[in-house]
Amino acid sequence: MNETPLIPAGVKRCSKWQFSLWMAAVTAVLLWGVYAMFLIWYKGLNQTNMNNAYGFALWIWADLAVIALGGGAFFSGFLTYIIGKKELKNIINFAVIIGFICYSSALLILAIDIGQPLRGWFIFWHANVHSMLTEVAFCLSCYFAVLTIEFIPLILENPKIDKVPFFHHLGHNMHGIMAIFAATGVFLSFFHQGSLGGVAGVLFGRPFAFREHIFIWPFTFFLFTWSAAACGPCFTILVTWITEKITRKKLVKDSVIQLFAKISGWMIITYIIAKTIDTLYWAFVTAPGLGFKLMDFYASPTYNIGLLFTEIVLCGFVPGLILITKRGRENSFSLMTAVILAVIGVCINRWVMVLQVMAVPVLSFNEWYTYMPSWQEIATTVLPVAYGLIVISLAYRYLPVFPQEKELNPID
Amino acid sequence: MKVARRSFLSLSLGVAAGVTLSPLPWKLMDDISIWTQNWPWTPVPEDGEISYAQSICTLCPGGCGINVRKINNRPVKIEGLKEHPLNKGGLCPLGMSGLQYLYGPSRIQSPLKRVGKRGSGNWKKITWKEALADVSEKLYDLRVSGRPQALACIASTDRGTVPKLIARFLTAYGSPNFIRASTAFDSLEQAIYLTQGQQGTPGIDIENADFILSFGTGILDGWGGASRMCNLYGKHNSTKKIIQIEPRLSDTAVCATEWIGINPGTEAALALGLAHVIIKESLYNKDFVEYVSFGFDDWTDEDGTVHEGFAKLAGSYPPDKVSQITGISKTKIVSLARKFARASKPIALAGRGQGSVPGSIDECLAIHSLNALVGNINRTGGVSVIPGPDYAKWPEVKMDVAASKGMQQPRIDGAGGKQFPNTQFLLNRLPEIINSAKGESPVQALLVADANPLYTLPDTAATKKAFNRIPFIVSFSSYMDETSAMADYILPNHSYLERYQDVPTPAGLARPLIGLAKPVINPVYDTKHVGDSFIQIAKSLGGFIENAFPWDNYEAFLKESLDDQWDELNNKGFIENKYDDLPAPLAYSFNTVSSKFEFYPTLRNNPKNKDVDVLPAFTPVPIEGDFQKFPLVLIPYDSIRLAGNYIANSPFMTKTIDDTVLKQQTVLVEINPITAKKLGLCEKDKAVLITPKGKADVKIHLYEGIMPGVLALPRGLGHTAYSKYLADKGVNVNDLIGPIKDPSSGHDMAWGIRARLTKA
Amino acid sequence: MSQTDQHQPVSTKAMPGANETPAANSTGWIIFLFFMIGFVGSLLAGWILFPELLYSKKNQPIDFNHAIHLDQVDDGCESCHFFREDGTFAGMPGLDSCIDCHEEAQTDNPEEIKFVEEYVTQGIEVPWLNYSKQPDCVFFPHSAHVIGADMSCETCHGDIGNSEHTRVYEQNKLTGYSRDIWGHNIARLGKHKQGEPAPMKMNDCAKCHKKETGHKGACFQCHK
Amino acid sequence: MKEKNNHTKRFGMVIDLDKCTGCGSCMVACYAENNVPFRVDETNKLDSLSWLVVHKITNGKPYPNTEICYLPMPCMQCDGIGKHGHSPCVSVCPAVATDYDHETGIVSQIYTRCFGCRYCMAACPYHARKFNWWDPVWPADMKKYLSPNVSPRMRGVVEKCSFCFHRYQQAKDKAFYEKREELYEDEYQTACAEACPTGAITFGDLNNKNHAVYKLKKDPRAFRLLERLHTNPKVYYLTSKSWVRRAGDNYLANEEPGKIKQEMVHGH
Repeated sequence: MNETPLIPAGVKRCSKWQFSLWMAAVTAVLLWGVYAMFLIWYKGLNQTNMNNAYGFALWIWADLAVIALGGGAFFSGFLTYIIGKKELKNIINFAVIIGFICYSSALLILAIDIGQPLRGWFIFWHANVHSMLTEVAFCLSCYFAVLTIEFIPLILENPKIDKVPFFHHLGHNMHGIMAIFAATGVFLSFFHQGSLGGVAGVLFGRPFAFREHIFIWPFTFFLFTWSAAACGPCFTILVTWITEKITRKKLVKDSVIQLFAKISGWMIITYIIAKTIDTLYWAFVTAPGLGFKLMDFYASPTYNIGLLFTEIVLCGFVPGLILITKRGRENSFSLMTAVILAVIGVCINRWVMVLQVMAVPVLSFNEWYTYMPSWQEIATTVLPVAYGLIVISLAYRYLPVFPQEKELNPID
Repeated sequence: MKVARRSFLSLSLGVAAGVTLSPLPWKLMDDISIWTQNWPWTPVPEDGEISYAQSICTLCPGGCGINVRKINNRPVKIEGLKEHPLNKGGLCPLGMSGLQYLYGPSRIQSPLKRVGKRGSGNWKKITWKEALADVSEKLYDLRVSGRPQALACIASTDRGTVPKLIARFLTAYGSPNFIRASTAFDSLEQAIYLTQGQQGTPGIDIENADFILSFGTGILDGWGGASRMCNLYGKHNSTKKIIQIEPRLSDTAVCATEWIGINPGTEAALALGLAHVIIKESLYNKDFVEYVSFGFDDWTDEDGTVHEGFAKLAGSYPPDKVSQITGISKTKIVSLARKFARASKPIALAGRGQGSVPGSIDECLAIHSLNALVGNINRTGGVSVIPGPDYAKWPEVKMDVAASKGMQQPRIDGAGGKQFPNTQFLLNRLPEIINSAKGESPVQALLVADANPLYTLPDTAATKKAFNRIPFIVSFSSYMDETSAMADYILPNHSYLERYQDVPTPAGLARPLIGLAKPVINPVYDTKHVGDSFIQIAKSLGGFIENAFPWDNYEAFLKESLDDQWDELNNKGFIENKYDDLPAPLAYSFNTVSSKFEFYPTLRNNPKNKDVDVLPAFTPVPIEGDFQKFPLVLIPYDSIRLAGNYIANSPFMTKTIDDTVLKQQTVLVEINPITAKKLGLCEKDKAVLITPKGKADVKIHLYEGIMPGVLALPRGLGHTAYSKYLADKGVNVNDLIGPIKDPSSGHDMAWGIRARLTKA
Repeated sequence: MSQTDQHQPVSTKAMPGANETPAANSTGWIIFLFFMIGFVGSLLAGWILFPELLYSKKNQPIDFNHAIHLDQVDDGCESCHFFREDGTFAGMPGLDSCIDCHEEAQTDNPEEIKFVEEYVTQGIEVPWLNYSKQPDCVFFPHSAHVIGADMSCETCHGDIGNSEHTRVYEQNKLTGYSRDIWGHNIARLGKHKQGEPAPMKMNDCAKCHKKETGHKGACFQCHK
Repeated sequence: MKEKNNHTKRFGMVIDLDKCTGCGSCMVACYAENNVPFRVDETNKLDSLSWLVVHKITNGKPYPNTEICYLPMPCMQCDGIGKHGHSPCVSVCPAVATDYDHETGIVSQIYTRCFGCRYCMAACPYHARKFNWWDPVWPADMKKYLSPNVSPRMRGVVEKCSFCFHRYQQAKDKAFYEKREELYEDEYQTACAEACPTGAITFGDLNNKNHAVYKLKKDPRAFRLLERLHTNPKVYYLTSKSWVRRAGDNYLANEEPGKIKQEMVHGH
């Protein structure tokens, strides 16, 4: 009776020994991060290299970046359940797992990032509805709950769990109503992704981030949501590709990837055009109105104009154009190049919207602020990566994540 | 089993429902919220009744009025006293942070006796009884051995009843060696004495002057009472002209009407150059020069020898020559001379920075001569002399044989002797004399009260060496300063907020103003007023010494000294004399040989000291070091945010210091970008600064406001004692600069030293 | 709905063919009983035991009779709990207020004798426990309320002036606050009883401010 | 539009830079008044707690034409766009730990509410907000000088200049006691204004015609920092040096500080 295997039927997994070794390595990294995390909780934020000029730093960037990259989850849900692209069902499980990892990491990082972690819940208890951060916190938590609900049925599909009738039925029923949660997730995501854009955009004391008129609302909100929707799928594709490389198996059919990539390509193109319009208006109208030349914002060796070029052209237009052309998509090299560029692009965008905002001197007698993260900050930023690897490894090994795996990799 | 499981589930549901409907979770959530807001390690200051106690700040000689806010009699904040005529409610950062001196970690909390090696920091707590008995015994033994003159005492000032009491003790004991630290006011005092024949503190009526020609005097960097000068600046910054002449853009220069960069050490040449223009263009005050001055023109003495007069001396400093020496353009010299002479109340000021180094008498005389040229002497808005406070007479000290024998010995520091007859104290010479003495040190016992010579004297290494030769050192300091750290006994004084002390007219003030510092709190630690310590030592020494102190304690002594002024001082805190009390213009007779203002200071004609010219001709003040080996010049600078005197910085003051002055443990040396470029140095680079006296690790601060070729370091850093909030931060400039003896006064006149800077 | 959906099929699947109708009936009761045990038990625990555990009890150092004193003085509460000239409120009177009458014991009341012997003669201030003590972050101006808004002391402190004995001081073990701040009604439901001290949490202040001034007030009005 | 309450005060400060000598008394006065802690090494100015920082700015010219100006910067207590209290920091705080007091125009900071997200610091272009990176420590017996009028802060929260709000509270206490409606001008002064030995700092109600600041803010030498960002600071500066004025905001090469201000005043 207890002979049910842990590993889903019909698929092959690596040996226990191999798996344990891999897990041990990743866990070691995880523990390093956990140690740093406790150090920060115990000793306080003096363990970081943040300062009064750099109130937001690596972690907030990591937060924004993982949330953008986790955008594949809500967007695939949107496409699958609302637009009806049924093909994407073959990748949505993975997208949800990635999203789950990203959002749980974001919440963890936020809990490390605040000076009084035990008071963190004040953001809900004493919420200020005008603050972008409040909106973000609420939507983030709610969406994380949604992602958890979306993840649970998949966990329940593990052969051993599935054997328990209660869980079997629970999983079955949850699958049935998943469209509702997907829709909720999309709704929440639109909000919090947008609010994250607002986090920097509303800072009218920071000319680098501040946007005027329609460029603050709805444009900033739109840009963040759109870029997450555009680049999130790229990250899903990238992680799928890496998983395939590591497992040395084809896990998702090309047609699915192609479809996902094509939609993503068009999203990137539309996003980057909008972003360009925003940038031009900001550079030629908003900033000069506040007494800044565009180049004032790029006058540091670290933050030079190349960054803007990289973000918009190299990591915006280039991947967008590759992905909307059939030939670009079908060539696996150019596809992966485009996907990686898009992922970098959105990370750069989040980076400048957090760190460059802080670095640019606003008072004429201030200098460019520099900041190098401490090892504790790096360790705690690596922590979610290790955690993500563990979750993906466990999920891949024990859960039927890829519906097409059996078909693509028949066991002899 | 199924029933049990369901029952359990049901029970849990019941508990959940019950708990939800009870106040428990909600109340607990609220309490946890409160708990996370009240960390037990965040102090909760006790609340209570607010009261104010007025006193006078004695952290510097400025004599500002303070108002101490107290909660339940516990001082919580020091503020400026609005009613005080000098600071009028404002207060400098030193005075503002006074409470940190009351409770600070560097306070000495009970009498201490050294155990272990000197300076090792090992102390034993002892009782006052033991401490006083031990010190008395040592002093008794020294006296019995027939050398009472080998007892010396160092204090920061000789003004006020406390130093007077100490000096009285030394007299009764039989030692002439009461020595106090010298400042720039001593040179000025001597210049005034030489030209005007009047003894007393210089009164410089900045209040009423309209044109201040400052030869590097840091009038806004802490000179002459920081709060007083700031207050005046704030009130008159648009009407008074301030011309600041120095090679570095100091805070005074920043605020001045005009800043003129000058080659360091050439101030006297500029003064003579200005005199040249003023005389040549007949811009001087003819009434003053003609009727009440002597030695302006050449004159013939009784022997028929023709002496050169001041006009002729100035004549040899034409603008182009002076321009070459000073680096100031000819036109600027001429226009400056005209502006100075045409102003209605112009004052020329000598003494660099806060005035902690006396400086050259020649320079001082040359600059003071400018005041005489415009006749701005002894009148409102000019320079005058303020006599010392008028204490009630104490019974004369009756000396026994030992005492009178001791008192007939020459002073150890050589002040008032044949070589330097016009000088009262020469603390800067003490280390050299002790170090060069053959055999035993001439000082066998040293008492240090309200002074920290191991930090404030130039050439710290030599001072330390000298102190190591003194067998017995007693410190009366309230703080574990460098000198206390080297002492054998520490008999800690009350802090300035816990004691009575009279405050004589602050140096530089042109009208008498005495204040009374009063205790605003009962002594926090087991300390004793330094006056009481001396009285008790005197009493235990017995005999004539005891008889010289018929007072029970310092308070009784003070009351008797202040006599009829006591009540007013005790109530109001200060007694102010008005300007009306100043002598009328020119009505003042000078006490010189000629009874006139002597441009040619006859008193300076000292056959015992052939190094000295009577007229203040300009000879560059030599500084130590060889030009080839040390191509740069290092000058110290003063900052109002740094206490460079025997009171060291408070943690709050140190907190205000810019990161271009101190970065972590390292001080930044100011250097002009042009010079730095030549040396291949960039901002924040690490470097080693080497002078003939020592070397120090520094960092580079590129500063456009300093003359190329000149380096500047702040005074007041580089402490080795006190607490970790002060020690090991930067370098003490006195480690790097040695004293240079002024040939005519014996005072230290070093304004800098040659230096070399290499990239580390 | 989900119960029928899920549990019925599960039970039939797990125990095929079993018919437990009579047992199920009694089981239902048992299950309900357990629910009630849990429900009532936790209600009792939450409402009665919890407050007992949450607060530690202390007695005042001296049992003070307000009523007697109020009879003797002219200015009511303010005779002892007065305003200083700078507008601050003196709060608990110090020994110097008491010493005029109590330099020596006036009665043979053991509490008074204790007061005189242990405090007055030795010059030690009585460590009174303050029922209304606000945390350090709070600025409470008595003058604004008592003088500015003409409120009576009773409004917040209850009828303490007529009390003959001091109450037990209850201290919240978690927060260290006096129980009076939260209010003696652990549920904080309804209005507090006339004559009893009013709860003094921020919400209570805000409620009254909203009612009296039209707005809750800015943070800095009451915080420091 | 919102003129129902004519008692509304806008406390503000005018700092005469022509009088400031950079002595730092204001800073120390502020530390002493507001229980600001200190650390062994305070030379990293980016993590130092200081509610008021005296900046040293320079015209950048070489010796001997170098000029320096000291610029004391407390919290600017911004009124924000439209002067409705939407200061850069207040609207971003997620937990209402900071708010704008419409009675006085002062921006508060409640340490027990703050949970240290530092969003307000990111929002403030003046760097007026400081974070408590460490637990405060008062060595030896220094805890004894702490004032009960300002609550000491704990690690992990943001703090900033409050215009010595507790002094307003105390002054009002006294006014209530004396049954007065209004405060006298000298009754509520910040610690820095009181301490400034040159009298460079003037403090008062910008709305009150009888207060010195009312006239001073209209001085032709007056300007505010970063006015073009529409932060609407209540701290005004006076200077007679044009380069200082220019340094107070950001200008394109062809722009004149004075003219820009005119446009702004008329434009909004």
